[in-house]
Amino acid sequence: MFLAILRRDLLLSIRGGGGMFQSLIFFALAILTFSLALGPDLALLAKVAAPILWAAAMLSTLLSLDRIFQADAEDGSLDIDWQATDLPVLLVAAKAVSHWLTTGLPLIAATPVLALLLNLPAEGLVPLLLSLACGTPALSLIGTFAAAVTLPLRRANILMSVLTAPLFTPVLIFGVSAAESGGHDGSRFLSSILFLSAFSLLSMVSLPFASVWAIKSNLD
Amino acid sequence: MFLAILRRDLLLSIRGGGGMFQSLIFFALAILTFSLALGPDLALLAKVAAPILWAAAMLSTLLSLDRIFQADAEDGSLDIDWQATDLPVLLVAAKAVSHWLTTGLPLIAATPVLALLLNLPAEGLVPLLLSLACGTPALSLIGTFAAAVTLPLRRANILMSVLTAPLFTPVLIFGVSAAESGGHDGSRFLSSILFLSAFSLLSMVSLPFASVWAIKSNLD
Amino acid sequence: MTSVVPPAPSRSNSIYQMANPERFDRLAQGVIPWIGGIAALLAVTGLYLGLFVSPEDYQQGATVRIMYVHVPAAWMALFCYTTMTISSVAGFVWKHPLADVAAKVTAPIGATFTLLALITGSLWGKPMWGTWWAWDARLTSVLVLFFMYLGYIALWQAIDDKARAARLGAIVCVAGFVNIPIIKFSVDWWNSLHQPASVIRADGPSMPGSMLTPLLVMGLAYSALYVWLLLIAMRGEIADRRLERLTKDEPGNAKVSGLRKL
Amino acid sequence: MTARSMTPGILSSNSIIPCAMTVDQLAGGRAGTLVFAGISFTLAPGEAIVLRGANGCGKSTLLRTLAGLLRPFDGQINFSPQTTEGNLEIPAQMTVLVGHTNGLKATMTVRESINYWMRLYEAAEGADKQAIDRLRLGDLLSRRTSTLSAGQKRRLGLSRLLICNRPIWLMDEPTSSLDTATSTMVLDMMDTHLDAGGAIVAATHEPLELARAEKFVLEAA
Amino acid sequence: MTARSMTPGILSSNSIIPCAMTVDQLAGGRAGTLVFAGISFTLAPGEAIVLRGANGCGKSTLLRTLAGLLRPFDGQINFSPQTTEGNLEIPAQMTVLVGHTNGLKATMTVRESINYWMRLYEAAEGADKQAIDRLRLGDLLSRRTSTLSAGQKRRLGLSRLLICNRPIWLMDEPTSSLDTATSTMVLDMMDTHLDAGGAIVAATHEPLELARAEKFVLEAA
Ligand code: HEM
Ligand SMILES: Nc1ncnc2c1ncn2[C@@H]1O[C@H](COP(=O)(O)OP(=O)(O)OP(=O)(O)O)[C@@H](O)[C@H]1O
Ligand SMILES: Nc1ncnc2c1ncn2[C@@H]1O[C@H](COP(=O)(O)OP(=O)(O)OP(=O)(O)O)[C@@H](O)[C@H]1O
Ligand SMILES: [Mg+2]
Ligand SMILES: [Mg+2]
Repeated sequence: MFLAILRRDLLLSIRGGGGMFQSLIFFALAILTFSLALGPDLALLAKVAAPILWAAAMLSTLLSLDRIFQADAEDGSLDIDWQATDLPVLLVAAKAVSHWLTTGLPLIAATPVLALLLNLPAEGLVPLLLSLACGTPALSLIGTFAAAVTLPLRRANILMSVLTAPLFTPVLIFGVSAAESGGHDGSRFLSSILFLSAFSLLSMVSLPFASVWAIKSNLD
Repeated sequence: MFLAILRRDLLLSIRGGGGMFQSLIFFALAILTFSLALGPDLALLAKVAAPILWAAAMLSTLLSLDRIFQADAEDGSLDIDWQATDLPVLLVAAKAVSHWLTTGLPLIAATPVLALLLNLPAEGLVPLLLSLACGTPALSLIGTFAAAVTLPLRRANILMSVLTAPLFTPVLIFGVSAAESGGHDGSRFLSSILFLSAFSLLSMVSLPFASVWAIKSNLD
Repeated sequence: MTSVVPPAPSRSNSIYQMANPERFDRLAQGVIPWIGGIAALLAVTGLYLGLFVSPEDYQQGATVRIMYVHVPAAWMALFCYTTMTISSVAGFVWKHPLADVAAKVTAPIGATFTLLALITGSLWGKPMWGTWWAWDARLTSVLVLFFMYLGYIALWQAIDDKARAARLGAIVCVAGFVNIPIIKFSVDWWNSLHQPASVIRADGPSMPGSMLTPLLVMGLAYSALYVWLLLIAMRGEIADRRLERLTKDEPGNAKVSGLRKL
Repeated sequence: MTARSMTPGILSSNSIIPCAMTVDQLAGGRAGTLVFAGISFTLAPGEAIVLRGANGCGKSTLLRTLAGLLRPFDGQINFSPQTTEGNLEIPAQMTVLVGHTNGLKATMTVRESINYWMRLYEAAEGADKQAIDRLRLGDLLSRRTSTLSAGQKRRLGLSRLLICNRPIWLMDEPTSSLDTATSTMVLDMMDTHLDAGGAIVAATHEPLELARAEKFVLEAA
Repeated sequence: MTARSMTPGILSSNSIIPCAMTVDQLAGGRAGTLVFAGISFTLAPGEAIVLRGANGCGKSTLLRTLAGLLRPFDGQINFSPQTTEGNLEIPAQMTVLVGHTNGLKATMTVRESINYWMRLYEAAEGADKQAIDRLRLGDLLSRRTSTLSAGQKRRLGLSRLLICNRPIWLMDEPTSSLDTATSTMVLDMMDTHLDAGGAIVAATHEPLELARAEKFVLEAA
């Protein structure tokens, strides 16, 4: 069941300009646009590279949220999947995992290239990647929860964004802090990374159940 | 006909977390995220304020494109509207105008506040607003065209972005150039603004027809 | 128009209603080896002149030799897009199916040249400007050109109906053409890291002959290479469509309805 | 326009310009694949055609082609409107299609949808009232279309026919998901349209007792 | 699981666990508004109920409530599966609903949709082949679902019933937009399901000649 949904969602995400490329393209575009707008000042770029990458990652996650449940709710496949399983939390988990695999993971994979374009100092790359790896799972889980809550409001991105942004902010702040302190400030780096991991773990054990409950209240 | 479609689209855009708020929220969020990520360096912020505002405007336009035609195509109302009119170019024009009114205009309206947050120097505001006013119509028209071309590929944001971004780039480059040179470099400002206006005008007289033609090829 | 011509089995393959692709195919088959030979000959000459005969630059030293690969690649990047635009317009105005095919298969070739210009440019940029990449108008606009090629290719791939893909590709290509002058003149309009034109300019080239000659020879070599690849790719595309038509017309797939009164 | 607004209610929305449709050797299809060919018929004002045929035989494709929403591969569709003195402006579009989808916006109410069509088609005053009465939408006016039942959605979708004032109705499975009473009502509505000089092409799998209709089957030749 | 994969084709997808459904004083509705109340019935294996009623009377709402997709306002729905020795694991879900929408993904092909359902329901091997044969989807396997005609989509939507191996089928207007031949075929399919010990609740506006069905009208009391 879990695997079936995961597999289907992965298929859909690479099919016909599906979600995976969408997030990736948006991530790349956001970074290109900003660096194009900032112009050819290399020192400035190096300074803002890590924050820009984190901000872009967060924005592209935010934008991908309405494909978690909304499309399924509209075409009736959410009904089918919901009715097919005895353990709805598996359905939610599959959705969150597939969201991370099609959004978080590709972003992390694309980061080295984009970091190069942004002139990020070489020693900053590993901390950045680590911070993204620890932080993006939390983003996917929070996003899944927000999508579940806003289910009946079709394409209600406004509410979704307003709900998600406050929860995303701590991740962003600690993510940037970890990425920036990586090279030189060992203890700050460690504490930020620990916070990110704790936040992700906490989301993992609580939010799927909260999401199931939200969907249950929203079925119509 | 033109007015009927315009009015309906405006209604839809303010209804139930519709498109208007969506673009606006995204615009604000993008700017907040980036300034949050950049941290509390006011001088740096002031320097990147105009480019960031332009980049965010472009990104939020890019993201709003799939509501121009895709939703209409899916629920069958594009068929109705297309069949209702003898002059399809009016339909396309109504779509482009309503897109601008619900995306470009609110962004311009929100810019003064966000510019304040970004610590944009006061004398930079008017040039920035002028450059947005001259540039955003081109963005809406190009977007309408791209949406028309990718009509049969449901929610093909990837292709849409890839097709649009190159056409958006000149607007972004000249827009930032105008916004940045505004205070001090009169001739560069003037030439950039002229370019933006020319680009918008050119789009206005050519792209609606190109879009009609694209829709015609795409009807299915 | 109505009753004389039997209904076309499929518009997307209407290319076969004209005898002319077959003629093109035969013609191309004969010409391809010759063009390939010419391209190879020119390339060998150009590389020899460029790498061994021409002088080192007094500022740049031996790295200047990257020029003989970089500059013609950059020219071809622009030239291929222009060719695509012209073919698209031709396909649109004269409904000549070969023009659509030419536009379609030029895109990957042009994308490759663009990528080559980008890579050689960055390789050159590291010693010259101290960075692989900078967000400068010229470099960015070439990157954008690369994306335009990719977008065009993706459009063809995403749409199953060939006739429709040709129509949409054509209009996208023409709309994207505005970027070509921007790339060309980007060095003049913005203060760019990249140097301004020294060969193709209004008042004639401003480069010493010992460098200009190998550069021009390499330019010709690249052009011949393009024509060679183009002809091969066009033949391939035509063969593909023929194959597709054969499989589509298999008995059982051709269920065409008509009206019967009850 | 001015004349119209001065005499509200007199010019009902049924004052259509009768129009004949001649279809000659029409061929068409989807995504480059031929679906039907050699279709010829004439439809005079007051006449109706009922199309039948197996799933996937091309009924919807034919209707969309007649509506101008698909390019014909070959052949001709001609319209000959019968102008009388009073009707000088002839609209270019003579047909209206109600397809499988109803073309409703989920977040608009029934009232708003009807008002939108009134403006879209520049309909004569009173047409909305007539449509609402005829399709018994009165109780549903303030409901969002997303909260309607399947049959209620279809009823709203069909009400557009009465608003648009077009002589030729193209109907794709008009009675699908309608209850028996409403189906009868829709048949009545079609009869009234034929009486007023309109014409109809309808595709259906259901009995559809339209007395004056010629019946055709669309099938593989 | 292992036993199944060792005997492919022997355990056909029809080997359902028969299950009776008892509904007691059920009340339900939409968006907080009561739509139906006081519904009680028992449905034994091999039995069918056909629901009729005017548009908007609440047929779909009732079916969705029975399917567990809407919370009942009041009352009880109980399932009593009839376990035999061979069937020790009883799934918690006894019903499957085919609603107005078919639940298809536009960009997936017919084959991919069927494979997905096979995995989703952990169906016995061969169930896909049977579904494809029964609903004549063989020619359409490589087509994207967005390019199917209305009836073809419905056929694919109904094929899920044969894959999911659930004893109680809840069908909302199963034959809508199907041609006559396919409707008959679907009726056959329902008969087979009843013979195998399944049960059916179907809402419809069409005749639906199901011999063994009790017919109910849902109407305002
Ligand atoms: C990724 C980086 C680069 C890109 C995308 C790029 C792109 C281009 C393009 C598009 C042209 C053709 C211009 C025309 O036809 O007018 C060109 C020409 C040229 N480039 Fe680059 N370039 C890059 C890096 C460099 C570097 C580092 C150098 C050396 C300092 C260089 C030297 C030249 C020269 C000498 C020409 C010939 C100009 C002429 O005579 O027209 N380029 N380049
Ligand atoms: N968008 C599309 N792209 C490609 N092929 C399509 C598309 N829509 C329909 N088809 C195919 O064209 C043929 C005709 O379809 P059409 O929808 O006209 O059938 P129909 O007679 O209306 O069937 P139904 O009774 O099921 O509504 C079918 O084989 C169908 O699969
Ligand atoms: N999502 C919803 N929100 C609020 N009300 C709804 C919703 N869906 C349906 N309704 C209302 O609930 C009532 C019952 O609807 P339901 O869809 O069950 O009717 P039905 O019997 O299936 O009708 P039909 O024959 O038209 O399909 C109707 O009055 C309908 O307008
Ligand atoms: Mg149909
Ligand atoms: Mg219903």
